[in-house]
Amino acid sequence: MGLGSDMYRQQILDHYKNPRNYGELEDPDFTHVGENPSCGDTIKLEVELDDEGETIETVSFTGDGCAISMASASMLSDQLHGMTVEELDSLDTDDITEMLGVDISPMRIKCAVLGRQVAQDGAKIHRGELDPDATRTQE
Amino acid sequence: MGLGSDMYRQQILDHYKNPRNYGELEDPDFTHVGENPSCGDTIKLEVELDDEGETIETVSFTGDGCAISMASASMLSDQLHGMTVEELDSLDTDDITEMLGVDISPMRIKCAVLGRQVAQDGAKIHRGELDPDATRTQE
Amino acid sequence: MGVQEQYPFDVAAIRDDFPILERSVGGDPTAAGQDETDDIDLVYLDNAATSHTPEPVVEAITDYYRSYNSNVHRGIHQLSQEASVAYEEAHDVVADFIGAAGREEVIFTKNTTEAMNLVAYAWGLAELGPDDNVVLTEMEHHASLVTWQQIGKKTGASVRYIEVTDEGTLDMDDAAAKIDDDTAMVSAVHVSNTLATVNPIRELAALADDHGALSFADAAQSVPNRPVDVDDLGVDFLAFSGHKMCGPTGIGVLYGREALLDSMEPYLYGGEMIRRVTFEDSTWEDLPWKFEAGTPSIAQGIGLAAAIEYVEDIGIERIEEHERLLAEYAHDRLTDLGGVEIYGPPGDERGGLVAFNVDGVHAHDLSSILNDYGVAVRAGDHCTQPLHDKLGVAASVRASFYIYNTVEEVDALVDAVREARDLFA
Amino acid sequence: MGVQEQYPFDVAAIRDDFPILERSVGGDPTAAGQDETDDIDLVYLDNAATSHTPEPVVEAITDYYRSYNSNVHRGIHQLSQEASVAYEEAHDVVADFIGAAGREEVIFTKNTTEAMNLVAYAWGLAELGPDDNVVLTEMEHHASLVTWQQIGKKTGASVRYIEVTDEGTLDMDDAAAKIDDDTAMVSAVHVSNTLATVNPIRELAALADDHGALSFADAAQSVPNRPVDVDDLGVDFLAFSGHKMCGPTGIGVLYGREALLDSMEPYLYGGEMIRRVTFEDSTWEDLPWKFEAGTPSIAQGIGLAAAIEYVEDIGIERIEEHERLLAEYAHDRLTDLGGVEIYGPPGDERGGLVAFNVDGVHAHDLSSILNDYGVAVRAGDHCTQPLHDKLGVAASVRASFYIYNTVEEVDALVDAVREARDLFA
Ligand SMILES: Cc1ncc(COP(=O)(O)O)c(C=O)c1O
Ligand SMILES: Cc1ncc(COP(=O)(O)O)c(C=O)c1O
Repeated sequence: MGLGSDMYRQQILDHYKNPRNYGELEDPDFTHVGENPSCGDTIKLEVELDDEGETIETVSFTGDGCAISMASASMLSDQLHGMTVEELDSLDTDDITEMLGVDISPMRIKCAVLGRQVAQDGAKIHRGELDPDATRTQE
Repeated sequence: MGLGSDMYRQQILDHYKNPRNYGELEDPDFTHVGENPSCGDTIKLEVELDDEGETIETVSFTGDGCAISMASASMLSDQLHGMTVEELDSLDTDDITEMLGVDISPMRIKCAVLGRQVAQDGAKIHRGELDPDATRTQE
Repeated sequence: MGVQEQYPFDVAAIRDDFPILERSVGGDPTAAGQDETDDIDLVYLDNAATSHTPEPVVEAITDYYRSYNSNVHRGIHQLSQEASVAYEEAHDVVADFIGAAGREEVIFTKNTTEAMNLVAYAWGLAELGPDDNVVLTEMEHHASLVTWQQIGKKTGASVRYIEVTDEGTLDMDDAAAKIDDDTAMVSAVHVSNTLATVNPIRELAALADDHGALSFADAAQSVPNRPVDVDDLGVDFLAFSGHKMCGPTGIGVLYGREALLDSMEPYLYGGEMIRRVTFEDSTWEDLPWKFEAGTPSIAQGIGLAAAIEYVEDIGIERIEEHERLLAEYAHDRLTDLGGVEIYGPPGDERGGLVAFNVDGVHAHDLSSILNDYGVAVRAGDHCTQPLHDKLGVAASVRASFYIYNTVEEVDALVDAVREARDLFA
Repeated sequence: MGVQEQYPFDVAAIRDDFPILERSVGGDPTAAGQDETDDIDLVYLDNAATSHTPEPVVEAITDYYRSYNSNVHRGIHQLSQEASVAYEEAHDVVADFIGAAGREEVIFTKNTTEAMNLVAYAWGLAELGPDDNVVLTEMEHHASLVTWQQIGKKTGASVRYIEVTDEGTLDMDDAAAKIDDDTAMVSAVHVSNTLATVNPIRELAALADDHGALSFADAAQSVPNRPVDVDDLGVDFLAFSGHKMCGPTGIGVLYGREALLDSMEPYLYGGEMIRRVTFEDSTWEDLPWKFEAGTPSIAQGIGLAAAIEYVEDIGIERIEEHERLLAEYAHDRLTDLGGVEIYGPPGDERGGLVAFNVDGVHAHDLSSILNDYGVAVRAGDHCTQPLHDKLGVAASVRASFYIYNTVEEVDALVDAVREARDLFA
């Protein structure tokens, strides 16, 4: 059958079934929770920075949601290790779909980018650039 | 040109230009005013009954409106002379179009039957069967 | 006897009226309509969201635009008369169809949602107060749940929800307890768009009546597929949408008892709904026009009448039977598959839809995978978030059937669900 | 140079897109569409009531129903994605067309009337009080006049009307006097549907702004036929209808400044407009969906986008010029006829319509007789009863022009008016 599960390549399913960096950190520099109300997806992300507060040293996440959002968060948590906060800020939707390595259908983009959004919002709140009450986790 | 003013046969125009029984009565048994707000047509009808209060002796009307409503009121005022109140009650739309002798297009029916409606409502109010405040002059 | 042999009408012939059923999917989801990259047969099982539109209805709409398009009510010229007659008679067709006394009781809105808001604003804002309560059910669609909840906040009226049992039916003892002398309105969904439960509207309306409350049936999922008679149900208000019953988008119906509608102040103000206007004040047109302000949805009203004629030609009892057949078959086959949780009552007691979840597969993933197999179902909360909360799930997948669906399409659904389950196993 | 030679585009080619213009009338006005008894050529001059619908728009609608009909927003399956993309992009097309910042500022309603009621309910009921006033004009359409009048009664706010001069223009001194620091809203019709006056919306919006009031332009008669840019006008809200600009019935637009719409509570409650719902409370979707409750008018929104593309292909400035040509020609010829009173400003300063009365002939009779000659005009108060009261007439006849109308059609109008005048002489 044609397209049969193109979005659900082995890598995605593997990250969904065996999420990397899943859990909580002892002493995170920032923690942020975001959700995608229309899907019911929720992700909590915790980040430890280096002493300068510029580079991401450790990341962990927990969450509940569809394979796309969970796999995307898992892959992202891998990628974030060693990234600068500046690099995190500049991640866009294309970077995420490239990371996932599959075409994400338009209605599932929200799921795919939820992890990135939570990470970026968390960093902004940490720097005091975003009011925690005003955060939106929808595109 | 085809239909050219079928509704406006000579008789209608004649009644419109020279309305019969136009004016006010000295001592009417009942008077009623009705209007057709969507058209702006207004008709005031005055009626004198015989001593038994059963037969219409004299009718007059005044009013303002389109040729169809005015001609129809004029013709009706002629016809009502000598009619019993019961006969008036039973006049229906077909009787009016028959009296007019032309096809009335559906959107003009309201105009054609305004005079009849005013006469019937007036009679009902006179007999105490209709609350003057509740009268409706639309179909 | 195979299920196909039990079809109450010629499903293949019906399908011929719906060209969209012939299309393929699988290609670019952002380009409207079929293109070369679409190479998988469509299996459309999202009818509770919206049904497709048969050719006679499409033609009624195009015929309007191509041959007698005109504004209604006030025009003396012939096109306007033709459009007015057709538009006004569409109200009569609806009245006949649902057993209303006449066009006075039939107000055209844009959808079910607006019909409910109309009553909530025109009746609710004026009549409700802090001592009143409005009784809904836990399985209400957001269209009534959010509306009454928010009108409750504006007026101080409280909102109560009749509980749903573990079997997915209404707890009628709870209904009897919650509907009391302070109840001003009982609004209940006739057929649940999530559980497929067919609710006892007649009993609820009688309960409401016993306590001097009004009753409102959300018939968005019942009028399309089973006989609905407002007199028989005994409701004061009832609402449904054209787009779920072979009609166009942009048209819905509010039925209301004439005396009640008469006593209500208008809701939307503007042209067509007035009798006399001065700078200082206004008076109102007769029913139903009093509630239809502005240029109405003329083509859509005429399209709805054509849809009703289409549905009546098939026969509404036969449609009910067809949906029951497919729903029961789908319920059985999905149950047999294993690892599938189906919400709502047993297969033979439900309307024509099945909402479910598959162990270990998120509803959105399931629906994406079904889409890859050409199977169109809905995934999400189906506008019943509080009910989903109660069911303990964020979302479910819903397959819903209509006149053109077949046993083979249910089989395609079940096969695709199996593939998805195995993929995630 | 004849007027025909000045046409800014190929009117004959345009007419080919409108099959309805080929039909005859004269027969049974209760049977929809053309039949054998229709034997007089149609001359359609009722465009201010509703315009006809060109084939590309009809095809956009049928294409939707035949190839990607589906409910929007929440669907993961391909049809729903195709419909969602098309429906959402229709908002972008509208935004571009009127110079709005983006789809957030474009709310689809069923017509202009609902757009005004939306603001009156969602903003007016919440913000207006007895100390406030709302300033309208004496030439308002009932859609805004009755709406603000009744919201005024509900909230205690007073309503003031800027006077119309004997020339049929707004008295701007009176505007400056009536708009004061207690003014909360100035709502004015852009092009009058009776007088054909083109009102100075920019100045009115600036006056409103000076006093901290909001401004609302009723653009039902301007967006179809002249360049309208919300930024350039400086208005806070603007509304128009699809059916007056080659689009389908059942679709209208409310433009609102994003910050303002953001600050407003929702109006209609239901599906598609919520973010999170519990039994106790709800939160709202982002703009514009927050104001589009329930299944929207999907086919109609897509049809409106097709209509805008059609209009833009012709060129909106050219359309304006064409209407001006015909209006001026009609104004001149009717004036020459004698015994005709035309309302509103001189021929070269008006929008594309002419409302008038003929000495000794009631407007309804005149329109009936014109209909006998195949000429479709509107007779009545055109939803401006108070203005008609001020003009001292119960009704008028209105001929209104659009892209497909010709000089020959104006001649047919004038000939028929002469016949009517002579009949009643
Ligand atoms: C100036 C004006 N405003 C508002 C409206 C109302 O438009 P609609 O009937 O489409 O709501 C009209 C048309 O009837 C109009 O001409
Ligand atoms: C039970 C129920 N009520 C109300 C609605 C709302 O219908 P609409 O979106 O046409 O207003 C729906 C459909 O979505 C429904 O299933």
